[in-house]
Parts: sequence; structure tokens; C-alpha cells
Amino acid sequence: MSEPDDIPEAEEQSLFEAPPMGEQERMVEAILFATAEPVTVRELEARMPHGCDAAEALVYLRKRYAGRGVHLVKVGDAWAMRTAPDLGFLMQKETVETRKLSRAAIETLAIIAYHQPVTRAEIEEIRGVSVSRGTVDQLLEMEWIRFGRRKMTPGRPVTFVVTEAFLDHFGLESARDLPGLKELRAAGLLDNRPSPAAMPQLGEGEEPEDEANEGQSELFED
Amino acid sequence: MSEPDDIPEAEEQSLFEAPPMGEQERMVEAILFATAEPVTVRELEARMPHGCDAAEALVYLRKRYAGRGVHLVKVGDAWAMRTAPDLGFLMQKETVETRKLSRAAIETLAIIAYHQPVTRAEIEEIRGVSVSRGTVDQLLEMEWIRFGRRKMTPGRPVTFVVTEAFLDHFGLESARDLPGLKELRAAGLLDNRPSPAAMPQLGEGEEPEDEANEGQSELFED
Amino acid sequence: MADNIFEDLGHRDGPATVADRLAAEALIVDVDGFEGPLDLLLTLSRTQKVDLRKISVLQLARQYLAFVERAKALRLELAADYLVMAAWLAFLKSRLLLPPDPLDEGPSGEDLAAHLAFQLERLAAMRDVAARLMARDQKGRDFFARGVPEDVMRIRTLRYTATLLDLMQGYARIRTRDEFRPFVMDRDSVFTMEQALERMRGLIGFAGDWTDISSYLPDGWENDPVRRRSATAATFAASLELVKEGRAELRQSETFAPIQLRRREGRDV
Repeated sequence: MSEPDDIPEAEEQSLFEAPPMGEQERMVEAILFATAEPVTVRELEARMPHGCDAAEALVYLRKRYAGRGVHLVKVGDAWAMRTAPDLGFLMQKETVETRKLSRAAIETLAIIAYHQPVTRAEIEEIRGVSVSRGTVDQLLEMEWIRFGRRKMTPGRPVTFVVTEAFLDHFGLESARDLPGLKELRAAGLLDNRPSPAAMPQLGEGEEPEDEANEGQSELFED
Repeated sequence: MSEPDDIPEAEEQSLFEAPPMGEQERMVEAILFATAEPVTVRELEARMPHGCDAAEALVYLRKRYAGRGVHLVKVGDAWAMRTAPDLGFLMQKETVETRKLSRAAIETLAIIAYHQPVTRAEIEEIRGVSVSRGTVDQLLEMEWIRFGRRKMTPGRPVTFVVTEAFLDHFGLESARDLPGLKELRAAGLLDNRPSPAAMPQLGEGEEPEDEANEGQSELFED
Repeated sequence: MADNIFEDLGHRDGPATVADRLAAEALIVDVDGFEGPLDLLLTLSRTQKVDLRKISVLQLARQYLAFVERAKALRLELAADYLVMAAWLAFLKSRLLLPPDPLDEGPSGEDLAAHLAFQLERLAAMRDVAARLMARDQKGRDFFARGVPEDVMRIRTLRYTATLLDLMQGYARIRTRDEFRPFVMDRDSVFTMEQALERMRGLIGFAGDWTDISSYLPDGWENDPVRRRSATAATFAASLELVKEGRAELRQSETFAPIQLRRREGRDV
């Protein structure tokens, strides 16, 4: 809409072709309403007519839905429509019974979210106990975590990171918005402080499934 | 809202308690958004706090969504949100994939081009393997070949010939413009030594899977 | 498990004082509940009722060692992890209490204590944020996605393509193949053992008397020498197979004499 005057020819032409911003907003609205999963700006534009500016349309749309029963939320790089959290009480019928996570799973999830990318050994060092395969599998299965890049340390261990589905589930725009993240960082609690020699290596030992992961993880690497 | 004057005490009290209409509208919006089925006014009110007037909230909500990318529609006695009909095109994603023709199809096509009009039995004799129905159908569908006259031999088999579209695609004026065997040989396309890779497929049957061919055919290409 | 332990205790050690039992119970009842020694240390540290940053690691080490002592006294089996930690804390305690050994190059007792305090603080912090995370509004519980997502209809069009070069190479390939067909085995004049076996299985039932196996050759295979050779070999091999199956007997009076075959007696076919 508010393009500078000296737009290159190609830009000018596509502007010429693109539907008015009001229409673009309607389109974004329709697409996001129709999709349960978050949609990226790129995907939006791929589906909209040539020359559309989905990012701008999103700005308008977000304003339009501010304070409504449904609103526009950002999840990672993507956008989605979600009901306002204060109206959750109306939705008992829609509530999905999520599998209750064990304490170990919740802690493991939090450690991955706050320390990502983090290796299994690092999780174990923080919790002081070994991480059972079942716990990691459960989180992987829920698609709340996935394999990240391998660490450039001896053995090149795989790491874990949280997913967009995790952000979506907890209504987070990005992992930077995790509650208390700044305080933890400021307190140095997210530093990777290796334990001094002679410390007992807690929780280490049973890690037989690392081999099994090896092949698999390639699939998950980006 | 427009209750008779002599409202019983309970009703009166609940009217008193009901949230403001703006809130009720938000509630209806959230419920209709999140519910998989259309919702009746009765169901809406059953889910909303006591004393709400869902019908009135629906009137407001319908107005609010008029002309938007999503509409409030009545389905029988119930209400639902639907994509505006003029935006239906956004719910389709058209993709065009270009794939190389399978080796079987190319060979069949080549034989038809060089020997037309030619029967299926003749094609099989030249190729040394049977020709699958799928291959012929594919070429017919692409409109690169069509049926020619029936042969005046026993059984009066149908013949195949190449089409205008074929000539057009390959930039040929007529099928006679195809280079002859001598020219193929001169161009080095007709190797006098059998390529070792060409041998094992002598007894092979038709390969219906394009994907399977894809990798394989690389071997045969010079 | 904890309950059993305490029942056992009651039997073995006779009447213990109520206070003792309660004290033991307070901690030990939860041994299973602790997620490892670090978790236990964190729980113990809470009894100091100070900020984790001001925790007395020395005091904590004493508490932990006392816990392990008590567990031993109660003949509780502690997992190896707990004992490793106990040994390390005993070492740490001595480091903290004794003047530093100038010859020792390892980390000082204070460094080790600081790291342990850091670990505890970090674990406590992670627990805290985990709780805050779970307390957030969650999808499917507090906020909801569209109830009727409309699937994007994918209209996929496949377009096949080929170049003139593909076409000519394809044709060249076929013609080249025609000129060189030395590897094609002509199998017209081959009678396989499978074929022979199938044929003989049908006939063997009638072979009550010794019969020359050459009489089993299929029609039309007796005259042409090439065909005859193949059929004879296959028929002989099939005969052997029938003998192996116990359905026939073979005999030959002398070398190069005709080979004879008959159904094996007493066998239903």
C-alpha cells in the first residue's frame, strides 16, 4: 500500500495487478479461518493472487480481531486464528484430554525449551538423573520436540529443540517468549557450565539408545 | 431481551447477571469458530452464562462479518462460520509437476514416430518387450499419438500414428523429418557397440513405474 | 514399597520410638519419590529455609550424609547413584573443612561447593519455569483452533515431457539392441525338468511294470536329436525326483543299458 514512489517496474506492475488491501485482508482471513495449523506468510502469498502483501494484510487483520472472541496469533514464523483464552470456559465440549505428562516429561520439556539445542547428556546433567527413552519418545510423538543439529563436540551428539507445535500449544510467538527466560539468562542459569573434574556424573550410564537415534536423527535434521 | 413485563423473579435476576452484549457476541464468535458442527441458538445459550441472548448476539455478529472473508451462515436451525463463497479459489492449490516421460513411453513413442502407422504387436516386436496399456494410454492422453487406420491384416488391428501436437512439441514439420538410422549413427547416437548397460534389460518386461525408471534411465542416457 | 519397608522395620527392630519412626518416615518414605540424589539434595536444601544462593553446602552435605546413614541403619537399599553422591559429599566436606593442600591441583572445595549450589539453583529454576509453562493457556484447553478446518484441495496436474534427443536416443537404443542379440537364449528346444515332472506325475500311476524311461518322452520330442537330448535329460532328472519322493523305482541292468522305471508298490499315488 504505502510503497515508496520510485518502485521498480516489476513491483509497479504487480501492485497494479494485486487486489486492493481490503480484499487481501479478506483472503488472509479466509485462509487462516479455514486452517487449523499456523500458516506462514510465504504460504499465504503462494495461495493469494500474484503481487499480494500478506504481511501487511496480517497487520490489518490482527488489529481487526483485537479484543474479539477469536484472534490472530503468531506462532514462530506462522499465523493462526485462535479463540481468546478468556473464553475457554465455553469450550468444555471441545476440550481435548491431553495425555497427562509425567513430572520427568514436563521437566525434560522445559529443559529442552529453555536450553535448546540441548543434548540428552546435558538434560541429564541438569536433572541429575538419566532421561528415559520413553520420556523423549513421548515428547517426540506429541511433536513438541524434534531433533536439532548435531553438536560439534566429540561424538557429535544429537540435540533436541522444541517445535512450532509446542509454541502453538502454549500460545508462544517464539521460544524467546518463554516465561522467565530473561531472568534465567540474567541469573546465568542457562549458561553451559561444565561440572568441575571429580564431580560425580549424575544420571549418566544407560544411554544405549543413542545408537538407535543415530540413523533416525538424520531424518529430522534440517 | 424483549421479555414480557411480568417476568418471573429468576429470569429477572439472570437478566441482571448476563454479560454485556459485546461480550456475548465474543462468546458466540468463539463457540462458532471452535465447534466442528453448526450450533443452534439453544446450544449456544446452554453453553453461555445464564441469561445470555444468543439470538441477538448472532444478529450483531452476522453484521460484523458481512462482507468479510468469513461469513456467518444459517444451516437449518443452526449457525456456522464459512468461507465467503467468492474466496473458494483460495482453498485450492494447483500445482503442475513436470516429469520426464518414462523410458518405456519414449521408446514406444519413438517407434510410433518412425514406423507409423504401426500396430501394438509391431511395437512389441521392435521393442522386444510387451507394451503396457498404461504406456499407450498415457501417450494417447498427452495427445502425442492417436489411432490411425486399421491394418488390412487378419484381426484388422488398430494402428497408432503421431499427432500434430507431437510434431509441434518436438518442432518437427512432419514425421519424415525425424533423422534416419544413418543420421543417428553419424550423430553418434547409434553406437555400434552395445552399451553394457543396455544388455540386461533385454528380457525385461514393461516398467510401469515412472519413479522406478527415473533412476534407472539415467544409466542409459549418454 | 515404602510401606513394606516400614512393616519390615517394625518386625526386625522391634518397637522403635514413635518419634524415630516418624522422622525416618518423613524422608525415607519418599525415597522412591526422589528423582535421584540431586532432587533429594534440593529437597534437603529447602529445610535450610534460605535463598538457594546462600545455601550452606557444608550443612547440606551433612544433612545428606545423615540421611544416608539413617537409611543404612534402617537397612534400606539405596540406589548406587545415592551412594556415589554420598561418597563425593564426604570428600567435599573434608575439602571444605581442612586447609587446602598446596600440592593438590584440582578444583578447590569452594569451587566444587559453588558448582553444586549452581546445579541446585538451576534445577530449582527449571522446575519453576516448567510449572509456569504448564500454567500457561494451552491449546485445546484454554484456547482453540478452528473446529472445522477446511482442507486445501490440492489439484495436482502432472505434465510429462520429453525432448527430441530423448526420442532419438530411445529409438537408437532399440535399433542398437536389435543388431546385437547374442545374449538371447533360444529356449525353443528345451524341455525343462519341471515340465517332465509334471508329465510323469500324471503317467506314473499306470507304470505297474518296468518301463523304459524313453517311452515317457513327450510327443514330438523323440526325433529331432536336440529336442530328444533335452527331453531325455529332463525325463531322467524327473525320474530321479520321483524316486526321491518314494513314488517310483529305477533300475539299469548294466552301463548304457536302458533305464527302466516302475511305480513303487504299495504306494498310492
